[in-house]
Amino acid sequence: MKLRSTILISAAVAALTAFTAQAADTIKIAFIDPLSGPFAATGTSGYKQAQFAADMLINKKGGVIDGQMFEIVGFDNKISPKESLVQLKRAIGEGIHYIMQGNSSGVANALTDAVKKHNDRNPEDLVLFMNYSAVDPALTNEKCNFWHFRFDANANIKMNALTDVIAADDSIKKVYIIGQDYSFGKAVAAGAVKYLGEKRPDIEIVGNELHPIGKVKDFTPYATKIRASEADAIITGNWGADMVGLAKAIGDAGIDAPVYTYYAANDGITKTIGASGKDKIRLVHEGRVNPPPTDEYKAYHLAFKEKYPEADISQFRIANALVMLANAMNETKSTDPAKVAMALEGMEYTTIQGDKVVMRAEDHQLMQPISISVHTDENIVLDSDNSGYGLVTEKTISAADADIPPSGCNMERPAS
Amino acid sequence: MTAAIELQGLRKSFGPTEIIRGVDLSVAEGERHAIIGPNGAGKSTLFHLISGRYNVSGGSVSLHGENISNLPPYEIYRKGLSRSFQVTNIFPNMSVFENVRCGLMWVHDYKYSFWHLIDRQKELNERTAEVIEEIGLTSRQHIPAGVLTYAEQRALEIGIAAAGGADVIMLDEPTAGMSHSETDQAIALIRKITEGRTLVMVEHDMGVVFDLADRISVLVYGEIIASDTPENIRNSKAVQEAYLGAEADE
Amino acid sequence: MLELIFFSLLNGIVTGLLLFMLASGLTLIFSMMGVLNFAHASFYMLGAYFAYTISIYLGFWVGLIVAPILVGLMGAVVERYGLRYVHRWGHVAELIFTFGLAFLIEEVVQFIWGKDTKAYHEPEILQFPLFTFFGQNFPAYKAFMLLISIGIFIMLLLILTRSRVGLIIQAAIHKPNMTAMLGHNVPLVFMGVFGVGCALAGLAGVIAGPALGTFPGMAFVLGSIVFVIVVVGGLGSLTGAFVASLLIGLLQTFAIALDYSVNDLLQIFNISFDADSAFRDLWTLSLPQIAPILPYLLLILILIFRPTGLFGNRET
Amino acid sequence: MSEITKTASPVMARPLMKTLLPWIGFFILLLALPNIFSSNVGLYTMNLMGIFIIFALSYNMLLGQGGMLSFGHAVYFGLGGFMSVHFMNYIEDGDFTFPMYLIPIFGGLIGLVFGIIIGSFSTRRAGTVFAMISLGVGELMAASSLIFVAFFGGEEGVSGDRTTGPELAGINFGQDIHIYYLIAGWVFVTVALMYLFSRTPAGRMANAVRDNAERAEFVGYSQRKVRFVSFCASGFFAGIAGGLFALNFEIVTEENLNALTSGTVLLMAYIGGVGFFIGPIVGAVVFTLLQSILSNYTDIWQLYVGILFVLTVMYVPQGLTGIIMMHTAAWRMRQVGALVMPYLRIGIPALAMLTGIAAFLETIHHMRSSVEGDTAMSLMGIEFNSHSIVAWIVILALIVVGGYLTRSQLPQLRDAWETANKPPAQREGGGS
Repeated sequence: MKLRSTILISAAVAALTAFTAQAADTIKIAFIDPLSGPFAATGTSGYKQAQFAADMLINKKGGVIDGQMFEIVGFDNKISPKESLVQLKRAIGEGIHYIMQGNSSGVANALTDAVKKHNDRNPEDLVLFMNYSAVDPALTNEKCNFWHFRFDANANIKMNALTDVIAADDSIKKVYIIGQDYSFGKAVAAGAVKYLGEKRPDIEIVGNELHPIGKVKDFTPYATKIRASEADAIITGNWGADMVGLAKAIGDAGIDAPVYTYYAANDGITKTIGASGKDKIRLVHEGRVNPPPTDEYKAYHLAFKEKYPEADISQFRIANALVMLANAMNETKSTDPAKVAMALEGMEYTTIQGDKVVMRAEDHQLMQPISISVHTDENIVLDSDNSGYGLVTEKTISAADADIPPSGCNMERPAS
Repeated sequence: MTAAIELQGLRKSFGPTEIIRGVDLSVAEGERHAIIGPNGAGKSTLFHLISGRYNVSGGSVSLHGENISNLPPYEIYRKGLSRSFQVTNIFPNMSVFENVRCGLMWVHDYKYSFWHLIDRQKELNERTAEVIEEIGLTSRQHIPAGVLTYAEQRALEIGIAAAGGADVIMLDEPTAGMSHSETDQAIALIRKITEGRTLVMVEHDMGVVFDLADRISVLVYGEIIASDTPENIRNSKAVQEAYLGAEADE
Repeated sequence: MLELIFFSLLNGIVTGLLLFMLASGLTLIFSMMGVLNFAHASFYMLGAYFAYTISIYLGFWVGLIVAPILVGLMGAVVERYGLRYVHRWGHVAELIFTFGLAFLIEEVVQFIWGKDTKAYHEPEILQFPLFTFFGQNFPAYKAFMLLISIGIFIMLLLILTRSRVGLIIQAAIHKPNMTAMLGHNVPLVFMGVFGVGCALAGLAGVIAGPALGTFPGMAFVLGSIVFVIVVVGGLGSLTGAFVASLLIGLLQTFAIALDYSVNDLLQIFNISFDADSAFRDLWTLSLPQIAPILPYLLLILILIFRPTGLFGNRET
Repeated sequence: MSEITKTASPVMARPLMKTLLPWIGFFILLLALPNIFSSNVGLYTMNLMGIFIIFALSYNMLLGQGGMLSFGHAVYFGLGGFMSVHFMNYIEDGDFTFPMYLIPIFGGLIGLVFGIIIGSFSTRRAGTVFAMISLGVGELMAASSLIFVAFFGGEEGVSGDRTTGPELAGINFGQDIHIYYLIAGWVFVTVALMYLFSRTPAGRMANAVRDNAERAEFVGYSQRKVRFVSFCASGFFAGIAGGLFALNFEIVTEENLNALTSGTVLLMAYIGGVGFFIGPIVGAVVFTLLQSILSNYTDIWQLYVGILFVLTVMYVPQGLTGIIMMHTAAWRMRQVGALVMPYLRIGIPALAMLTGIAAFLETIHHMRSSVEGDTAMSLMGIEFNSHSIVAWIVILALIVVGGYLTRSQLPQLRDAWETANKPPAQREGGGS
């Protein structure tokens, strides 16, 4: 024990000195997400994934350009748009030019707007924004801007993939849509109505419900309603406690219909849903977990689990974002955000899951395969929340984004 | 000449209990009128009814011939009736000076003004200083009223009530709990401050009552059993039986 | 439709009775000490967390008994060393104290248990559908919640009306000074009632935790609703709290069940609206959407038009 | 809720210069601050402080001056912000021309309008009923803000751009330093106005109603109207603060009017001290510092804030300003010097104890939240192993020894306090 601690302390000291010595050679990336407060679980998990990806996929491989290292610096935004702007200012104050954020489209909207204003007002001090998870379609459509890149599929792309699966299932005749009453929930509902209408006009939307976000104590009344509507499938964009509550109520009411979700996994949700959602909950997402797509990915995942046994790789796109950033820097031999952004536009990259992804230049939306997975405890190699349950991919749709062209994106590119 | 205060068949009940049971009373302008009676007779309730703190259950209260029953206290005050309280009722966290000034603001017509700087209102502040002088608290004027001695607080209480120059002043046991010398000072103060106005007071100290009052009413169990000059009250058999007698036995 | 009404009724009663477990304690505390305890729902949360931790080691049933007792003891300590001390600064300070306490308890819970939802489950023997009606399950656990709530309600009623302690409490509510003079230790009674009120809240937390989720925000979600109940029911009135609990419980379930919007109402009168107007959100507003704000609307209306509440007889 | 402020003597006797001196000092301070804290973060923090100063002062018009405990003051702040940001967008779209720096006026106006509407029924009573109505209105507004997307912009809120519209002397407020001076200007004006309000009949009567609402009715004032006037004024200033928020952040979201913001402003005002005019200013500054600096060093900063708040309510209801003001008597008698040594003697062990407690909490937090096997942590630059017994012994020793020494120093502090507050010459029984 004593010996171990001495080693650890000296290692920490050594790391610190190494860090100070190398400080000039690190590229800092601000990770602005909730690291405290009720949404900290998702935020800190993402932070760990980002640090791990930077370490394993970039720094251990020699860094970027001529050996510069990535350093992920956490900034706690308490999931508040206002606090995010404060943290953005701090990050800029510390000389950081690259920021990452994912939780909440509201925050992403605030950040993309602030980054644009900052870059307009301070052209000598540019900032690039990597959005790894906020999926409101508007961010790459009417609200798109040159400094924002999205590495997750937007809500419409995911819905397109999801409805492909639903459309292929002839037993589904009635669909119930339920979501949180805000932009993302509404985008999910609108997307579902639109694509189902196009692909399967015979499907009846028996319910299209918005409930207040984070305020519902008991989802039983909703479950009662869903049951009464005799829906064959349920679509929801709920996340966090709202997802847990809904899944529980559906399970308790004995509703046997599949539930198509966006965020019903990891960060405690898989564990809480447990057996009640087995083979019922389906998730549309990027990045496959079970079966592990490649050995390289499996090793990566297991290495992560070894380092952070309590966390999961729930957002593989974080790694993609960082590696693509590194590639852009290597390509341009520059850390100037303007040049890097130019290089990112249209960049192609093969992930360690073996997927080919492309950053669409028109709207800065990453085009990538979308998977539909089921929540189960069978055939699980890499489980979530150490619960024995996890996601098994049932179907992967490779060009779900091709159908969704950018709309309303009028991007101003810097003149150079 | 209309009476300053005129009560007609005034009644007040709390639930099933009737506390004031049909009181008729008339107080002339400029009169010093005392209301006496045993504990629980309803004297304070009567005061509360006249000053608007309680709503009446029946009958009416008139001020200078105008019916003021059930008006809120501030309306009654604005019509020229001001009162003090039996239990000291001041603004404890404000200075003595401010306490008195609060009693002067409405009559100086500031109403709810938020455009006058109060410290710059020369006339108001001078008048406040005068009142404080009268109640003998000039040396204590910057002290929070809550830390004054009991007698000082009683003086302040009277000062606030009288400051606004209302022509009817009602004092509820102004000398209660005071020592002899303090009582004498208080009487002098009351005399000075109510000069030329109508005074209605509740008082237990018979010395004070007979010293000050022009007329005395005796309230027993919610009814006025006599209303007359001090001389006649002193000699009234009925009063002595109902009240003074009982008092004398103690 | 029958199915919908049946289940909404049942769910409404379950929610309502659960709310009553919180509201009864809050009302008792208020009527004795005149303090609206902002932290009351925090004790509910503590109940759930304590029971969660206990259930890991000793199982659900031990938690059901022990957690409320622990919460009750904590409540008593808070009354004895916190509230009684703050009392000297006046009513507003007391209110602010309980507000601060609610804030602090949430932080402490996050500190000890972390920020994520805890996997606190109902015991396995209650994990079966009690009956199925029109193909919809009614979970046995819900029935269990119902049973406990009714049991508590009857017990409270009996204690307050039949026992000596109940009489002392009732006396202390109306005339604390007089009761003290009669030789009863009023501060002790206060502490006891505060403790028992908190224990009731804790018990509600224990049984609600598995059903409604055990997470740091659970107190906040429920807290203000319980406030609404005691105010709407009438401050200090147990009957009022009971009626208001059921009312709010049913209001919330039925508002969700019935899908009517302002637009439907307008269409009855054949009025159409401009889809682009600034008020468009108003016209498309539906009952389920506004379900959570209905209690607050009710609260404001009651306070304006009947400040004593439905069954109360005093205002503040 | 004691007001120990020297309730100003009639100013007639006071030289004008003396009245103006603090204001001139305040003005110079506002001008000088950005030269001292010139970093980006410094400016940003000060901007936030300025906004919160106005907001907290407006809150104290209710709680401290008028005795109204509100749990929903963010409503006026938030609405002011939304109104302002909408007007910013109108200006940007060229719908009408108006200088951007005067935008907060619109915020103030909507705050005033809602103050009038809500005040018309909520000020009927003080105390619990008022508190409950404010809570209900607050919750109602917060919930509505997510429903009425056209005005509130849903979860994303509404953003605007402050650099459009007519410029002021060629400045378009794009830079933080410009917005700092803009906010500072508004802070100076509104703080002065709020101070002056407290010196008007309406302001004085607000104090009177707070102290004794009933008696106020017997000197001609309707308690309801007195509260109403304060309430409206308070709504107006909160709206201005909201407008400045909109200018500073260029975005206003639902969180500006939710319960958390309402709670925060109560916290700020109370920690600062509601019995003093400057209390909320102190509170806003301290809270902003805690929020923006403490949160950089520790995850559990909110726990500390919670503890601080509860301790303040329990033991120092006059707030931080109250502690400072307690020394005015000794200061006037030039005896504060006698307190320095006793303070040091109690301060050092107390500091040790607090450090110990903080270290204790941090270490536990680190053990619970950090990666398995990661036992190295650092506190205040000291690196140590969170699982080593030595660290725990040191921490416990700090707490126990610090606590014991603090306790043992209490009597001497009490004595020193009494001596310092005793008038040097034996006039009349002074002491406190």
